[in-house]
Amino acid sequence: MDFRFTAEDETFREEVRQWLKKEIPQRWIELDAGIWEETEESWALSREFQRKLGQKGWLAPAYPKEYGGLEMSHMRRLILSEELNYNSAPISIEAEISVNWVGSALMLFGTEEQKKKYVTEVAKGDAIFCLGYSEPNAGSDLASVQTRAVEDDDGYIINGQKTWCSYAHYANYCWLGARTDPEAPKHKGISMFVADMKTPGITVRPLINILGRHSFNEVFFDDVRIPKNSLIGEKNNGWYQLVMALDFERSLIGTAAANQRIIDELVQYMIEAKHKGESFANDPLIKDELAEVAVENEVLRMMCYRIAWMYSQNTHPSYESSMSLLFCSELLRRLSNVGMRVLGPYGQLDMDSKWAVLNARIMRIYLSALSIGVGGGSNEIQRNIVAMRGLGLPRQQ
Amino acid sequence: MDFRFTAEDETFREEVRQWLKKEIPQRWIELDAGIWEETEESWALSREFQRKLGQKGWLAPAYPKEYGGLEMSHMRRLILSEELNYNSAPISIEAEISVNWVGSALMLFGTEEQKKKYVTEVAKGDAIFCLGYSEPNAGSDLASVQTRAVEDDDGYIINGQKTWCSYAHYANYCWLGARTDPEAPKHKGISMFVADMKTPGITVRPLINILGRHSFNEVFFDDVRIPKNSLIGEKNNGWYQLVMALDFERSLIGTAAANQRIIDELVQYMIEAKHKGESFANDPLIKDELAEVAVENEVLRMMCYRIAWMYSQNTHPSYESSMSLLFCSELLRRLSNVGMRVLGPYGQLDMDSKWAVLNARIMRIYLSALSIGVGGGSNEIQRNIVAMRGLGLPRQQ
Amino acid sequence: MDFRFTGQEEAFRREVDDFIQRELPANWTEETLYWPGGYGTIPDFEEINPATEIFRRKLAEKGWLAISWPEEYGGAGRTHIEQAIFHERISYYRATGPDIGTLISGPAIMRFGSDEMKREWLPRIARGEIRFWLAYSEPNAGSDLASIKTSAVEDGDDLVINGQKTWSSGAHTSDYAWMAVMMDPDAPARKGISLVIVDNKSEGITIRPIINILGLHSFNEVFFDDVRVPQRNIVGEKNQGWYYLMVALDFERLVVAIGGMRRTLEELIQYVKGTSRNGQALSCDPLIQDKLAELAIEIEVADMFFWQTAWMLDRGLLPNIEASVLKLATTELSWKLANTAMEVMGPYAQLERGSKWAPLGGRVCTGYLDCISALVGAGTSEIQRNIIALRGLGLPWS
Amino acid sequence: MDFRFTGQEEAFRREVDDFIQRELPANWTEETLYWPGGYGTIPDFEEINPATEIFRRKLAEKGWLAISWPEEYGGAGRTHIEQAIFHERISYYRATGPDIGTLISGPAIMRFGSDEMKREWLPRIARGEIRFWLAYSEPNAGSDLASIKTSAVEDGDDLVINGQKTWSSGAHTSDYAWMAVMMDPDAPARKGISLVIVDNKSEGITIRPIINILGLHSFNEVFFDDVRVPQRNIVGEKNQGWYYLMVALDFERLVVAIGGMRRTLEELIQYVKGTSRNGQALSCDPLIQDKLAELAIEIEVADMFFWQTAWMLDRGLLPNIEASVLKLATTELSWKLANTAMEVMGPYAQLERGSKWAPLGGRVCTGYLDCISALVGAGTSEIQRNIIALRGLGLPWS
Repeated sequence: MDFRFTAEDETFREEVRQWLKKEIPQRWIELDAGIWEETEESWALSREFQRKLGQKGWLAPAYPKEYGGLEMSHMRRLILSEELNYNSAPISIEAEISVNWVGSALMLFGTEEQKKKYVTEVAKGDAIFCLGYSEPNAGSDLASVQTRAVEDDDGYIINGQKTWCSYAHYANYCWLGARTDPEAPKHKGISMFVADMKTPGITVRPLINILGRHSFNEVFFDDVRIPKNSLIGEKNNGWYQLVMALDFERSLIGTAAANQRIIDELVQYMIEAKHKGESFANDPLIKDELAEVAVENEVLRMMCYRIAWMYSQNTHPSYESSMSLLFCSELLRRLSNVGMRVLGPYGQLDMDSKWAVLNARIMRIYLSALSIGVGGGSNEIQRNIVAMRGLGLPRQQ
Repeated sequence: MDFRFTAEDETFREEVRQWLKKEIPQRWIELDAGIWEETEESWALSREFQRKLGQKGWLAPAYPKEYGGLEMSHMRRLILSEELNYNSAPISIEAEISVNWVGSALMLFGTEEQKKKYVTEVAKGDAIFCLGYSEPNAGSDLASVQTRAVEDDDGYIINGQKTWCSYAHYANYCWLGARTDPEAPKHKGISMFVADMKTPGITVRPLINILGRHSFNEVFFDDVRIPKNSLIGEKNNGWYQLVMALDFERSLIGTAAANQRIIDELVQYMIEAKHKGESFANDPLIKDELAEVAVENEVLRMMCYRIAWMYSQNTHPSYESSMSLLFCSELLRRLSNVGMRVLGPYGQLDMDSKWAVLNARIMRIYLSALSIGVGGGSNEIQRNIVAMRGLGLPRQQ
Repeated sequence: MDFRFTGQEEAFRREVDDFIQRELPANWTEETLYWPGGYGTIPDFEEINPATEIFRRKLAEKGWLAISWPEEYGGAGRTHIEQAIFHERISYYRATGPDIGTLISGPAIMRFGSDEMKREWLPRIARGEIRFWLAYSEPNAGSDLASIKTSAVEDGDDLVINGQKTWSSGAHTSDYAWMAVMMDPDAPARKGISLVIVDNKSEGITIRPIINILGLHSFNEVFFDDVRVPQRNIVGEKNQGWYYLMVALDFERLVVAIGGMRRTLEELIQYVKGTSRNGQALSCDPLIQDKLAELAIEIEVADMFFWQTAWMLDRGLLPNIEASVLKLATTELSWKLANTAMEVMGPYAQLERGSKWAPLGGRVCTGYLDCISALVGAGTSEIQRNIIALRGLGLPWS
Repeated sequence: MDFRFTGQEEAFRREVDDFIQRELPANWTEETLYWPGGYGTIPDFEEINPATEIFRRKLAEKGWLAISWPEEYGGAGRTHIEQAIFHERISYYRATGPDIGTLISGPAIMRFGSDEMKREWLPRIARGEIRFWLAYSEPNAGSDLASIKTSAVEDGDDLVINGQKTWSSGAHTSDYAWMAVMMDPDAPARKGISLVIVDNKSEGITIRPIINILGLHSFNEVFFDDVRVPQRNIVGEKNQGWYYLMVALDFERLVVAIGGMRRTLEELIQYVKGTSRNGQALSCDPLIQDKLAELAIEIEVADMFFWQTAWMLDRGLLPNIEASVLKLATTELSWKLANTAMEVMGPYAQLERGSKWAPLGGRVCTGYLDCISALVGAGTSEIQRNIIALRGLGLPWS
């Protein structure tokens, strides 16, 4: 057993830090746009930064070199991700999804031609995918997709509606699940496509989120015609392909690193506030809660390290991912609530107020905590996976 | 609205207090046997006390006068119960069950002859019933009763096994559910009987409880022959009779009063311990938790008052009882845990230790907290009743 | 003991209910963003929606802004139970009406003010002519009222005030500050505070907005620069302000949005009954049922304390523990309601009003943001627990 | 980074596992009442079951009572990771072996004692010849070690000790007290404490039993009446005891029953798989699944801290926060395991051992009683949280 990083790993971490110090634009730091908070300006900055990352091979470091990656080891990717997130580098969540979900799936199921085109574009930071999974009132289950794709001689004609498509209004492509065989049972008859967002018949409508920002969209497909080579992998086998690709989930190390930043800042705030006689900061209960959250974040980091290490040993995590996802979502909730209590009313001010503390980051984490583990009882699903795969209990009905 | 007791009610409360001061034997206070802790000596003392209560009509105060009661109002019974419990009077749980469950059911479904005999005996404190509901591995659901009662010309022949029969080794009668029609669906074909515990073929075997005491028993019925007039109410209709009778549940006011006694003693202990410099007692977290529990017990009392008041208005509580049961069981858990923390290691000593604090009562409440709301997911059942009857949500499968 | 309303109370409840249904602007209850227990939306909405001002004036005409005040001061001379009935209904319909003046300043003047002061202020408050804002909190003072630094120095018949208040909810839409000042800085912290009424139009007052978590203008910071106030505006005796504040806090607590909580739970129940996910009705999910049942129990508990507190006030008892309990129970409940709604409704609940997909007209989204304000507002949950331990159980202060 | 055991570690793990399975009395794992995290059963069971003494001697022969000590002192010269492997296996089989001497006194002597002291005591501890009991707690001192009152006065080559210790676990089955005394009552509390080894057979010592919550004799109160001890029995420097104690606490924390927790969870899972209630297998109940999944996660978390702490010790790092976290996580876990078992098993779990209906041989019943001892024992959860806030985050002490 060894809980250290190697000396080479530490050197790499230092290299990343130095590079980030140089490359993160001052303006980005001023804007401080968190998750779901992108504006036109911040989006442009993050796209530019991602291209720079792409040039270094750091945007999709795990990819084969021929597709723009560096074939980087799991542990090193973890370090990279930790530093990017601790330093709040301008990476949009959509870029991560494009690299880790879509790109990885394309690598598994795409033709050589598809890989050369899409995977390379993603790795260079030239293409952003939005996800076309969810549909209105269908919950989080891809198997209940209603959007239709009908094949004819020239290609496929898509009709239907998707929702919760984040950053669809900026995306180049949609990574789309559609039903190609309406007679087949629920889990069969679904296929995966790449649809160019500029194709006629695609309409994007904004859904304004809890921060008052435009991050989510509804996307309507109205007789959208896409070519034959838009199909990815086997026809009618999309659901199985996706289930396999789901394990390429974004590591939670980024969240852990971002949490660590918040915790460090909260601790600093409490120490300073105590000197100023702020009574919020003196409450022993709040202090204890903060300590507990700090420890739990340490646990989350270890969980992430272990999962990465399992990958590096060519072992596939099974219930371990669910465990860390569950742990992470509950931790985020607690962290944001403790943060709100540490800051008192100051925590409720948005960043444009001169009284805002820590750039209103806590308020924003309070909001973004929502995006993990809510909806469709997803925590319950994760717990069931732990029970099933980890403990060997029967599947729930 | 009026949250006061009437002046007459207050006079009655004072009368009860004075009487208890005189009648609770000194030896009983020394023994201080709580729930599930009866010994031969304490049992004898409590039987004697219950007879005295019976003579005053205070054992079954709600019963009609012709059966030994006083037809006392609901609010007054509440007061009586509060005082009995706050002062830890020698009432065994089995006496309460005999009066409130069995007696009340007999009053509804018994023949005049049966009422005259059993109900009067119960009200006078002359008869104790044990419950013959549960069977091994059947959970808490009476509908899965396997014990058989076969009718012949002379009466019924009982065969089977009951478990969790508290104080069956002292009881005069068993209040027995048995299957009289094995072909009928689950909820039909069950009948209720009164079986004299001295009948040949009944064997009682002890189950030693967590306190190391003998309170529970297994009761075996081996060709036990009981007369025709042992049947209570309609044959094969026992399950429905019981469901109706279940609402005669013991009010939780007794628990609330007993809790209040504990809280008062814990507060006193904390104040004294602070003077002695005991660090356990200075912890602000523990103090806050105790305060919270004290408030919650106030809530429990109010809930009980309201339920009693509803009865006095001839309204039948529906989900309100489940609500208070749920609230009570969670409160008891918290109270006992807070108590253990207040006392530190002293809380872990049994009453025969000279270092024991508050007569080891906290440890015993920590144990007796177990008997409410555990097993067979009974808290879940109560929550479902609230959801169904209180909120109008559908029944769970 | 009697848990029923009397005939008179029942009749009053019907009267209030009818009145609100008749006079409240159409669809108000569905459209307002107000979340029970949150502080963030009200002043703003009053400012931008003139309909609420009309509604308020109608309430004033009936004497309902000051239900439990004597008629000679413009009140309706009713009981606190009746006042509670009124508040319960008002909050059930998410209507506005009662405010700082009717709930805090008025009762305090009635209890501690001189006859002259009563005659000067009470009728105007009861008629809804003037509005107050609470000028307690100061920067860097946390939630401890004893650390007030804004000074008031006697100068002839006047006081001269210097200092700064913050988190001043609705200062920009009010007429007078109900203000705590330090008159005797040499005295122990709690014996140098006075309460005084300050006209917003006085020279030397500057009000600057603070935009809250909802993006709305409800908070302000207010600067006092040699502001002169006549000494007769001091409430009761000078240097007794700390004591008055503590008592006033107890009265304030009765104004919890118990009706709004119940309403929101009803809407949540409607939502789970009417919504399916992956083909199964949400109302059948045992985990969701459990959560809603827990909420129902907690609302029931808060409800009991609510009526008991009103009843105690009618009997001249000072409900200090009960009031702390009520505050504690309802602020945490507000938070739990919002969080449960978020969990049950999933991502839809994160949509702002205006989206056709936003359930409950976007109220859950607002509520999640707004409920945090009560939790960390003046008198945090921790402080409430300490008050209960100290006053309720007689435990030593830690 | 490497989460695997090395080849050597893996081999050692197998060796330990084989040894325990071979040498532990038959059925011991099923029959012992020991609950992971509880303190209440061990001394008593050692006293009444001679088989454990035989097992302990066999461990000593292999040098496993002092795995990580240098061989010159009778240890096995192995790493802390290997020591952790050993402890994990021992607790998985609910076996005994390591005790106060090997876990606390020995490492402290190694770190702070003179060479003479090391030679005198370490080999005897490693060979399992002598046993120690912890003489820290005193009546009315709560959990604060700084308030020690038992005095030790220098008199020629001796110390003369007067005072009383309490909660002395296993004092009646041990040979020596590992004792904290106050040598300089004029110094600040934490600078007058010394550590000293006292022979149980010294004149003036009286040991009286305290019967614990399980009805077993594990605690004692011990009186010291002019007890004479040679000054060379002082550990390290005099008046440095407080510092030594704090460091020793950090070592002690590694001895958490992580294997026992996992074992108990495995048994709970077996139970729900094999038990039906009202015709449905408990293992299918979603609420039960949730509870077990939560337990599994918490055990996983404790497990990580366990191995990390061992690893830090091997690298010469002092794991003080990690150790506090580990203590906190495992004591609360012990409590949760017992409570979850009680909920899942229903009334059957309340039956004492001996009943054929008692699941897990009555261990749950014992565990529910025993787990509370760790929660309120030396270094309560609240104190651990404070240590984490103070040492881990650098927050000011409240």
